[in-house]
Amino acid sequence: MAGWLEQNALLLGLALLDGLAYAALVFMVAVGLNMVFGVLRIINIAHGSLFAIGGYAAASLGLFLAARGLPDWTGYVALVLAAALVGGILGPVIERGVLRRIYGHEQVLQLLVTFALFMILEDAQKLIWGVQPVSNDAPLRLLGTVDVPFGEDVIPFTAYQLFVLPGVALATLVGLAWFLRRTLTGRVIVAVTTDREAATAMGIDARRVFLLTFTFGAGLAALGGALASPTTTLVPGLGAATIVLSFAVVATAGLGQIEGAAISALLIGIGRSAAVYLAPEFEVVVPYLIMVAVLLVRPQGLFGVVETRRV
Amino acid sequence: MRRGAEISLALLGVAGVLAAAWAAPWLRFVLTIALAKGIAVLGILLLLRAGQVSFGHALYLSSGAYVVAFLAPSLPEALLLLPLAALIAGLIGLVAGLFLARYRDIFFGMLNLAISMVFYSLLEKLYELTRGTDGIRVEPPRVAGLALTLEAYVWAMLLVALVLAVGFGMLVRAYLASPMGQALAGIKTRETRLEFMGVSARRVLLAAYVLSALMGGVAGAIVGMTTRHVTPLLAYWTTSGELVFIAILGGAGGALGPFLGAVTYELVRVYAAAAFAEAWQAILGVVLLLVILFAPGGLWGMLLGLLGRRPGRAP
Amino acid sequence: MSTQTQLSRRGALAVAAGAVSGSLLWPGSGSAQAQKPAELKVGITTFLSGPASVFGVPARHTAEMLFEEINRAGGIGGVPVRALFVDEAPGTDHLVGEFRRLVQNEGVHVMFASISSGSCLACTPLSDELRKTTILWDCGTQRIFEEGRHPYAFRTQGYATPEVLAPLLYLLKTRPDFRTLAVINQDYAWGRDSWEIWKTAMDALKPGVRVVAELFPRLGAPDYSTEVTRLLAARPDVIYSTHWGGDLVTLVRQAAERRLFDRSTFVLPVAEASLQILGRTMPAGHIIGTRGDHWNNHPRPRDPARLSRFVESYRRRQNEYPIYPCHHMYQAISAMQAAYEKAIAAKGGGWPNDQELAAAFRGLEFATPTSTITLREDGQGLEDQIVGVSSFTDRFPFAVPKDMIIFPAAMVSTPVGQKSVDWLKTLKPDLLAQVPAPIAG
Amino acid sequence: MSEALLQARGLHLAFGGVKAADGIDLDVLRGEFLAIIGPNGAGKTTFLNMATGYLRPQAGTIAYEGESILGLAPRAIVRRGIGRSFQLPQLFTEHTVLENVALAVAAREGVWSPLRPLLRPAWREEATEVLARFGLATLAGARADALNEGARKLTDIAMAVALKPRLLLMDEPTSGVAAAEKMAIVETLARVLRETGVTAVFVEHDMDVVERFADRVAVWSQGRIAALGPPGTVLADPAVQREVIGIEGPGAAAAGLPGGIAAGHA
Repeated sequence: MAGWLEQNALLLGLALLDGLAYAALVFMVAVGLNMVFGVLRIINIAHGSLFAIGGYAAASLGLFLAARGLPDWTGYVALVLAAALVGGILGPVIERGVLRRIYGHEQVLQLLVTFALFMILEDAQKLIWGVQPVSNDAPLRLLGTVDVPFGEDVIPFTAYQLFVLPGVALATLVGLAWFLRRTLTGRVIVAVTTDREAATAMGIDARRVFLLTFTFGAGLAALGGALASPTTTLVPGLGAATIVLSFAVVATAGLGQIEGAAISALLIGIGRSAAVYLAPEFEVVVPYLIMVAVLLVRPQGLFGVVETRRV
Repeated sequence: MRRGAEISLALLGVAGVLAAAWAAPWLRFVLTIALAKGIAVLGILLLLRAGQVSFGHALYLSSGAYVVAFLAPSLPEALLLLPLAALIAGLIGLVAGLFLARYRDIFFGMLNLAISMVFYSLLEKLYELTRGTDGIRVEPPRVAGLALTLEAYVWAMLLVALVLAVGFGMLVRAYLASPMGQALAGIKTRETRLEFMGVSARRVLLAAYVLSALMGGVAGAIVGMTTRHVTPLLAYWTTSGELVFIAILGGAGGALGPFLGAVTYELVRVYAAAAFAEAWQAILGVVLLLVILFAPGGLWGMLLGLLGRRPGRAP
Repeated sequence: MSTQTQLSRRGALAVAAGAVSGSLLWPGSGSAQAQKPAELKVGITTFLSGPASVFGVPARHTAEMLFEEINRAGGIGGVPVRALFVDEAPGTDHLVGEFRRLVQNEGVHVMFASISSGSCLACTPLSDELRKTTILWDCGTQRIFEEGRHPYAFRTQGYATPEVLAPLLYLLKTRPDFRTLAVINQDYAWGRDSWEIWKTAMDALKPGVRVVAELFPRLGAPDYSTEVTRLLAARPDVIYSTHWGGDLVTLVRQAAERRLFDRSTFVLPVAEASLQILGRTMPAGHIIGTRGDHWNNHPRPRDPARLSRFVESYRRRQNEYPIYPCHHMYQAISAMQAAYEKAIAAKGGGWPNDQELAAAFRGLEFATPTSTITLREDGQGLEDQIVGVSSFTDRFPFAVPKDMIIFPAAMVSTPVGQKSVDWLKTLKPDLLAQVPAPIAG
Repeated sequence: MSEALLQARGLHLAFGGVKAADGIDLDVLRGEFLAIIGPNGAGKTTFLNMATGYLRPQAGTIAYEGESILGLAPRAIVRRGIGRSFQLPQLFTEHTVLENVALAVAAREGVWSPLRPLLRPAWREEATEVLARFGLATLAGARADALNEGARKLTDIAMAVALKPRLLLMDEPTSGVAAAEKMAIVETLARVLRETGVTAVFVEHDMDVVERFADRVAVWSQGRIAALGPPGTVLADPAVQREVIGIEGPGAAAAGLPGGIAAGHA
């Protein structure tokens, strides 16, 4: 065992680095989903489509700017701008146009409405961007690689994945925590998350909070997609694959919990990377196994609060 | 809805299916698949009655289909494969249900999803066993000992599906009206009261869950024997979504809803795919959206509305 | 509010109109086809959604373009051609239902089945049952004709075994010194099968190669960082990958950025379809294939004018170069044309029924822009394979092969009646002596 | 009559810093009607919750028929014969009143029958009978979520009664019931319970009801029993009057609540 560990410690160190970058992306998608659920009590199946559309928009905008001969660094501006545009447009359109009509309906209807949106957005995305893979790796190339020592060898990692992704995720986490705890709007959101009835009874305009949160959540999904676009390739079906993973993260985290989303994204990200080295056969099921294991011990998720009923 | 009216509607449906199948050969296949999915959706309906949404019933559909795929070579008899698929899917449902019945709402939905996705991954991973995405071909088994011509086999599968659809429809109808079914509805509104009446809500849900898994298995077996080729896509989460879609489209009111929904779903998909091959998914999405926003009672509710009745609760 | 009611009413109307008109429901044309039909209907199953639509949609565009050309030239045997498309993505139950609808209700004369091997395996029994000539126009699984006889099914291009064996022979011929190898394939049937074929053949032709990593990430994985890291650390001489589509683009970009291409030689048998998108990101000097011989820079096409006419008209319409599924579609359509001509001639000008059409396909020889393909007695087409090394020229803004070797189809295909894996085990290293020399430039 | 049916000894339970039960010793005697009074937050409901297994005391024991029921789930305790009604009615809101009660009958008779209907003749009859006793017959077909507070309360109790418990714990059975109807209903309830020999514990704010129906009264104060004895003695105690009755005068709780069961009795 000790010998094995010695032999593989270096490799596991590498897995940790990869896991971190992956976890950062997973976190970005899941945290938006989790916030939306916390406030609206709706699991948004179309969240993965927003991720994909954010990615497509970022890649297109980046390529567009590059074609205009703008400097390379504008590629990063494109990432954020595209996310803001997607969130700012689709968020309110979906919330006002569709979701608002079904608040208070049965849970299954709310879930299915977002399933319908998912189906529509998947095809809409295909109509806009076609089916050929779309990618723009300028933001990835610009920062180059960093050589990480590995025994006598070195392993090049991209600076983007090593620093930018975890950095942005961390900044998002800290920023969100600050926003939710220190700003008035944030505290209103928290109040609605913890006790909607009490919050509305206190005169909080829930509709405004819902709109704000959904738009913000959509923006985070789009930002996740935008941040993924330099490393991944955008193809039809990306949204469907993304959303199931986010579900696992959110259920593991405990609903409405942002710190929980961070921890479970880390667990799942690193677990997956480690699996690639240790048990590649299990790589795909790692997120689900982690989720089932966590929920067996803590049925309300890592950070979820048990709701007690008064009788 | 009066019992008599419902029976006449069911008979009308059976006659309609047979007439359509007689007139248009390709519909035999599509209707068989629709009836099979309707049977699976009956299971979704049971769980919906408890206020629980399973986003993972593709697990049972696909396990039924794979039971057929694995056993058909050594046991080529449809009438044996069907109960075996039911049994095995029911057993999987029992094991999963013992764990899942502890959870409610979104956790219930997501855990179902997780378990079905693990199963889906296994179907793809265990390539030696399942041939991965290539899937397993199913030779047409005998039906009641008879080796049928392919034409007769297609008819036989339709009739088997029809008989099972009617049978399970009646079973679910009785179940929903029974104390177990009514207690199921109690889980949705006041689970704690059930406990304070000495009834284990978990067991009430578990029983319904196992029944839903069993029906999923039967449906999968029919799908497997009808398509005669089984692939892991049947276990993907979008298939589960499709089942819930059909449940809502049909309307969660009565046992006829799932079949109404399934037939409509398959036909809309065919028409949409024929008219806009690249955007059938969006069209289905729009249909779903319209149903939810403007006819939340589903087709069944619309039908009752036409007949001048309010979409009622349990039949 | 009023717009919503309007919308729902309009939706309801559309559904009602569809149901009433019922053009889809009731058979339009009978199944007896002895007379010349008003139009020749071709049912085409292809991916129109999901990740594999990167292949399916260009193929659809090709079919539409070529059908227009055929109809402008007077159709096939004087009959205009019409295509009916079906999406493979929703799953086997939908596909099989649509296959039946097209045959039994639309009365299509020929079916073109499927990109996915699973779909092909599901559709071929239907061709038997419905006695409908079915061209397997793109799928590659060796199982179709090795595990059963299908009198109405024909594959108008190569398949997995030659498509994997040719790149292996190329590697062995041009860089015989490698000692270690890693594989990274998509985790599904093609990824697994193409590894089994490669491994079996490699063990027969060059025993003792050490496999240092076997990675099977899931289909559609968005990120290969961990896999790339592992491959960087393992430093294999050769990395073999049959990735395709968006997955291949992601893999190549992530590997290129982290200089994995500097450490190992890549063998990418399905690279061609992704090279346009990769552009200059695809490093030079690695082995690339195209599932056939239809490179845009084919060194000596049989009919250069026809090839460039096809490439140029496709480019005009789609603003991109055709990729291999476009060529496969072209081959399938060429085969159909040739078979109809043959059948009509055999019948002295009469229109063939299903049996006569199928009979015409057996042993059919038809011309493609690049070469000639023969359909063997089991229905499998014999298509040459061209493998080369990625390089850049002034002509194309993306990588194309150089030092190409043309592998004659018969050399790399499993003989009729044998199973690929069994046959591959019998290969001897002296097979390499028969491999033609690379065509310089 | 003097044997204890339910025996609580040294029950302790604190929520954070609040002591809801701070050493409760109480015997509920076979066949008696025991009223629990006391100010809000004194721990009255907490006692019922502990006795029915919904909450677990941090210390102490509870025995029923001489056997400990500590740690049993509510379900198991109900099956031993302890029924319960609730301050906030716990109804199946999407069922009719008749179905609610029939479900209780089914729970008692055996719920595990998947094929025969809930409203089979025997159970329908029994449920109808129970409803009639509570004056709810005309509401049998109404959905539970359409009822007013008083009717919901009665349905809730009817469900508990339909379980045929030997010990019935009722949490403020008359709150929300219109003052005019109250006595008649309690009268009926008491008669039903006496006839069937059910022992009853009820948390009550209406001192008229307590005085008229309770055999004994326990006064709760800050998680302790401040006084215990016959109503005449206990309610006359000046300390009790100051602590309990002074703050919540007779009928105050009920009078403050809207509505009644008018719909069923008009």
